[in-house]
Amino acid sequence: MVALGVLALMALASLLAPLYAHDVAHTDPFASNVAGTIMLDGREVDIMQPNDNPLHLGLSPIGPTWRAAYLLGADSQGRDVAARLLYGGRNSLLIAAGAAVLCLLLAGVAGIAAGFLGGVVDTLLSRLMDIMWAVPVYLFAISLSIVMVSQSVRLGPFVLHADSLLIPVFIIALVYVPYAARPIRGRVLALRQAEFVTAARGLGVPVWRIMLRDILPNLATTLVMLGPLVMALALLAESALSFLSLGVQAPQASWGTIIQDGEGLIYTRPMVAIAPGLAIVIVVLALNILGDGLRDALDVRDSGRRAS
Amino acid sequence: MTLTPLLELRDLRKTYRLPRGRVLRAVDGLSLRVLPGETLGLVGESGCGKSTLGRCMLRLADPSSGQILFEGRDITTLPERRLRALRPRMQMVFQDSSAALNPRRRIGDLLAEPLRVHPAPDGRRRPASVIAARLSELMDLVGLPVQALERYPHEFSGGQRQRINIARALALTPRLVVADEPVSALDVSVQAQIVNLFADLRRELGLTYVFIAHDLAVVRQISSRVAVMYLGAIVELGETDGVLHHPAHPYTTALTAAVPRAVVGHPHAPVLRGDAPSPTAPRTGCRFHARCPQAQARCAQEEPALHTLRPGHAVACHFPLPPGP
Amino acid sequence: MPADPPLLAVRDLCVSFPARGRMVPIVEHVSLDLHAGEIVGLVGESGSGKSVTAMALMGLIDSPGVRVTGSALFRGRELVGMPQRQLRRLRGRDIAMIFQDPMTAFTPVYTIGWQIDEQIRAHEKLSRHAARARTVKLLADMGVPDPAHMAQRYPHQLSGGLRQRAMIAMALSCSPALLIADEPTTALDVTVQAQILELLRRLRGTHGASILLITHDMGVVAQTCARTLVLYSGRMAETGPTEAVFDRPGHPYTAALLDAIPPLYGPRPDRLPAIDGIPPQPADRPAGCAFAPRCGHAHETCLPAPPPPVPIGPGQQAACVLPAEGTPLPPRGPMTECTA
Amino acid sequence: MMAALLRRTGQTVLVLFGVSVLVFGVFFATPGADPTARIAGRNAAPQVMEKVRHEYGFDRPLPVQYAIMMKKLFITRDLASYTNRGQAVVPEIMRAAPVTASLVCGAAVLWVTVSIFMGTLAAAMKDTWVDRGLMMLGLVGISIPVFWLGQVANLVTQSRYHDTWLFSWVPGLGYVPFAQDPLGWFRALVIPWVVLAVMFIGIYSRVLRHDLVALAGEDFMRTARAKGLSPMRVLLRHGLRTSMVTFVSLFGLDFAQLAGGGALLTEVVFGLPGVGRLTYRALTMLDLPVIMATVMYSAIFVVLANAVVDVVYLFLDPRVRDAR
Repeated sequence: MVALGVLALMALASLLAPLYAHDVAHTDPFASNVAGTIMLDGREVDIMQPNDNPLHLGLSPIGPTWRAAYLLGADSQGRDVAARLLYGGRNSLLIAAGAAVLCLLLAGVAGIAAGFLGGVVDTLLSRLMDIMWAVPVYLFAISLSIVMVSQSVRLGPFVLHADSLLIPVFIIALVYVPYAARPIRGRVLALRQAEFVTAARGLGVPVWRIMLRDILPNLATTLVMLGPLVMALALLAESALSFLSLGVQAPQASWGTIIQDGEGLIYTRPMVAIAPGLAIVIVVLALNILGDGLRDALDVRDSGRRAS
Repeated sequence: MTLTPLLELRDLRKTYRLPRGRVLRAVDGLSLRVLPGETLGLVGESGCGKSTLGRCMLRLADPSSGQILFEGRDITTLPERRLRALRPRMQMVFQDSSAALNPRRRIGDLLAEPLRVHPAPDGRRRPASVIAARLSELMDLVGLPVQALERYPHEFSGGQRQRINIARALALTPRLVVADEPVSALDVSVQAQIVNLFADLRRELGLTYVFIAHDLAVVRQISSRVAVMYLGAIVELGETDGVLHHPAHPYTTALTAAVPRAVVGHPHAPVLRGDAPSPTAPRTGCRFHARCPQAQARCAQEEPALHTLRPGHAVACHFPLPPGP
Repeated sequence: MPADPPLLAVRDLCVSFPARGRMVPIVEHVSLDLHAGEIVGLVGESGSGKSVTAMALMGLIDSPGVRVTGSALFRGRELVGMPQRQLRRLRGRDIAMIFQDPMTAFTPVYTIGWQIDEQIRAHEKLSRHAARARTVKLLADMGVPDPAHMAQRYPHQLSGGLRQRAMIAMALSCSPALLIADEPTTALDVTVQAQILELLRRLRGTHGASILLITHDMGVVAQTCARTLVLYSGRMAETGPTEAVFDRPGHPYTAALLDAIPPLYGPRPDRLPAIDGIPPQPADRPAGCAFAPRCGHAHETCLPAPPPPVPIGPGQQAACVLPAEGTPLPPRGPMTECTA
Repeated sequence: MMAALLRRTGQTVLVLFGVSVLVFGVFFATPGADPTARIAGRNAAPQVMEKVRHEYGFDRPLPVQYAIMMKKLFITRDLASYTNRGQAVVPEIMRAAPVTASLVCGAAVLWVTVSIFMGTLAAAMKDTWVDRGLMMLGLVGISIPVFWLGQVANLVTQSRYHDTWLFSWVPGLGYVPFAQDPLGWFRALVIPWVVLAVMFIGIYSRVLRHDLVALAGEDFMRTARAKGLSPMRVLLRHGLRTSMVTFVSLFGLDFAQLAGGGALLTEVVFGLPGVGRLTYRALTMLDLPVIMATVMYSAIFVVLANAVVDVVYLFLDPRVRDAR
């Protein structure tokens, strides 16, 4: 329950990103602001400040101000980290959720086809999953990304531009298909053998109706359970890809890209990298707790039957 | 008097391919006729293939070879779509009353399903009012309150769930009902209720049963004829008390002797040693010879066919036992 | 009837589990005596609390919040409330247990022999070699063919009958005084069940073990047990010498249960005398006799409180108001048999 | 047994073939993109483009291109990087492999021991605060992005608290070969090991605890208790040993994925010149031959590891031995 609340809060905060940027902080999170200044305690302060090494060589962005503007400080281009965090959260959450939905959709189709049709279809799909599974998830995602990010991809009438947010959604969904398809297939297989399905066949119920009325409702729990877990994985994958500059492309931001921005500042202005990281941890943790809770809640009926 | 059998099996086989090239012969060349109005009891120990046979009878499992004739018509290779038109006349009741009911659907929904998917005898879809009336009729038939229609399967006890399963099987007024161990998961006091229900329904609706069970006493209570199965084939077949009280096959003898009866006195010494061999093991000769106390040299080489011993009593044994006094 | 104190004397054993904020009694006031060399049957339908009784005696119930009261004296030592450490020394050495499904009752990843050795070595200082020698001997005693080889096999490689023999061998490996057999033949085929029951009957002579046999099958009781205790919905319905219980049942439940079994011989009744309704759930047991709602003899004296067990014959007791009210059930008499 | 082994080998070969086709397809047969430009690198001269096109057979049908690529990878092993002035790729991977192996093996030892301890302890103390605390800790571990954790670890050990007694022993980022200085090797890797292991400790301890708790309801666990064994022995010898079957299969897959380059992020953050960082460097330069080679390499590793897991399975679970 708490997990759900945290998620809702994070999503809401991200949705309100423009509001914060324009009306509260009055900063533009996408424009470089190296020469800018802000008012702090009535004094005008440079956003890029000389380093505090003895020779005052080089410049560092200001750290957290704990005020509306530059709450979490600025990044190396003088942009407001807090505002970027919210905008980045939008992308991160959107990509993760989109990828999770797409992944479950693909995995659902593959799992149901393999489990219900069986035979050659099952063998083919299962082998394909084995093959996809053989490439480490992140490497697979990287390979796909590098191909798609370096050039626009044309798929029939559709053109995916290299900076489209759909690319990470598509890639992440694809690489986690085997992860989700396996349990779905197992469940379908078990359901197909279930006596109530045999009973329905014995009653002369058409296959499509069995599918719709007997298999899908029982499969729903599996899908619901997988949802948050896949989204958690997707969020982690998105941040990793973006960290490697293969996910969300500039000028768009995501939590992963902000961590990457913060990499160079990690010893001087750690907040730039720590804040988005913490955001990821909180959301993923909430998703995992949610997934766990769902599993426990949906398992109750099964465990209750064991009493003898 | 020759009646057209309601169901006839001719040399039916069902084999499963297992890894490592092993073959499981669940049903191994079995022929059988079920006459209209009779109750045929099918007994045997676990793994003898009686459940597989029951599913093959209704084409819920596809036989590997042989023929299935329902009402004189070959349905062995009938496509599922055409088979659906026959389903209303042949139904099954399963052993596990909870597994046979979709846990996510209400009883009313489950019972209405066959009425919804099959058209009424006049070829039209049944209106909701007709279905509702039929549902309360069915509940009455199996002795459950109409309010139960609103509830989910897990809210009922095993015996009640089995009544629901029976009601669903009867929704379309079938001629043949194959009941696969319908009472073996139930306690004695509830088991008796369900056995009685089966008997009452047969009388009221003129049903034909194939009653599969491992409990000889239950089978005797309900059946007019009994078939004893061992390793995928019938070893003895005949009128119930004839087979159970004057068995001709050594296996039937051993089976009846092994039943622990609720009578205090001299416990019987077990007749058979060891367990039944695996149905995947290759075999020659009589399928029972390895455990048979009366086995002779011929039994190891030559497989005995099911032959008529006396009217209404057939046995698959080279050296059938003489009938009792 | 042996005069010396019983091997196991259970008095007023109650087991309750917490559910939805209150304690639900699963087993209520069960008492039984088991003498050395005796086989006593504990019968009841599923949910009657027979397995819970056995588990409570072994101290094997570890669900949180469970409450066990009453007394169970084993060789004069109180089992109820005994610290786990002492119970552990008793388990397997003095009281052993065998279970319903021999398939799942063995750990799948060890050989049968390893598992029997383990029990021996848990209780006695014995070399690996000596333990295995005893294991092989025990397996041979239980009628396992080629025991030395069988000891090296894994549970799934054995047939159901052999597994149950191995299970019994394991239970007997430290020569326990008491063997609790929880539905030992339910998962087996009848022909194999007959072999295992024969084996259990023989154990008294060969290994001197007393057996508490838990089953739902009246037939198994009739063939194996000298005395019987019938449980209904967690309470004792009737207890006594098996023959007396079967021939002159004092409790309507016992009588109805026996009548409900379809006969294999003799005339075939048109309809079976079934018991209407189902046993009550432990949480909503009636205040009075638990069987009253299904009983043909129920009247107002049955309703206020559960009737206490009253003696109705030598060693026989029934928890029913009928005998005290002077209207005992008529005897069923020895069943008429039509012999084959 | 022999037939089963042969079938398994056949399957492995088939999957390997499939993987190579998949990887080839991703890199060189994606619709709407010219593979020549990808290999030659950004802004390559027209002569270079022409040379590449000829060398890789991009003017010939796809199956030929595939055959050429495989030959370059496995037979002649002369696949070369164009962006990096003709550096041969395969030997480079071979040089990087020991670094990755050091990192992954150490982390594996750590995560296996810690997660077995945590999982067993939590299962033994089921439903207590210890259990809940450990499992929540595990969940947190699963939820932390490894590269971020690495950065934070660097921040703490390299900068903020480097001068305190606690972390003064931590060397600067980088790798020290074991043969050169075992102690230095150890010191350089300790922090990466921990960082890499955190997520797996979370996963494995939770899986193990879940398995053990589920097993506690099994009949054979009850038998073991009825035999008079101590709770410790029941949990370890009967419960844990049976759980190991799932544990090992999980471990095989994860270990293979990491050793095959899945530890890329950790290597990047800690500046360890392993296979993963090789990939990363290639990635920043869009050096496709290197990336493809590393992906192939890792896939082979995973497939072979899967085969090994299957064999180990045979030893762990006698039921599997007979079922095939």
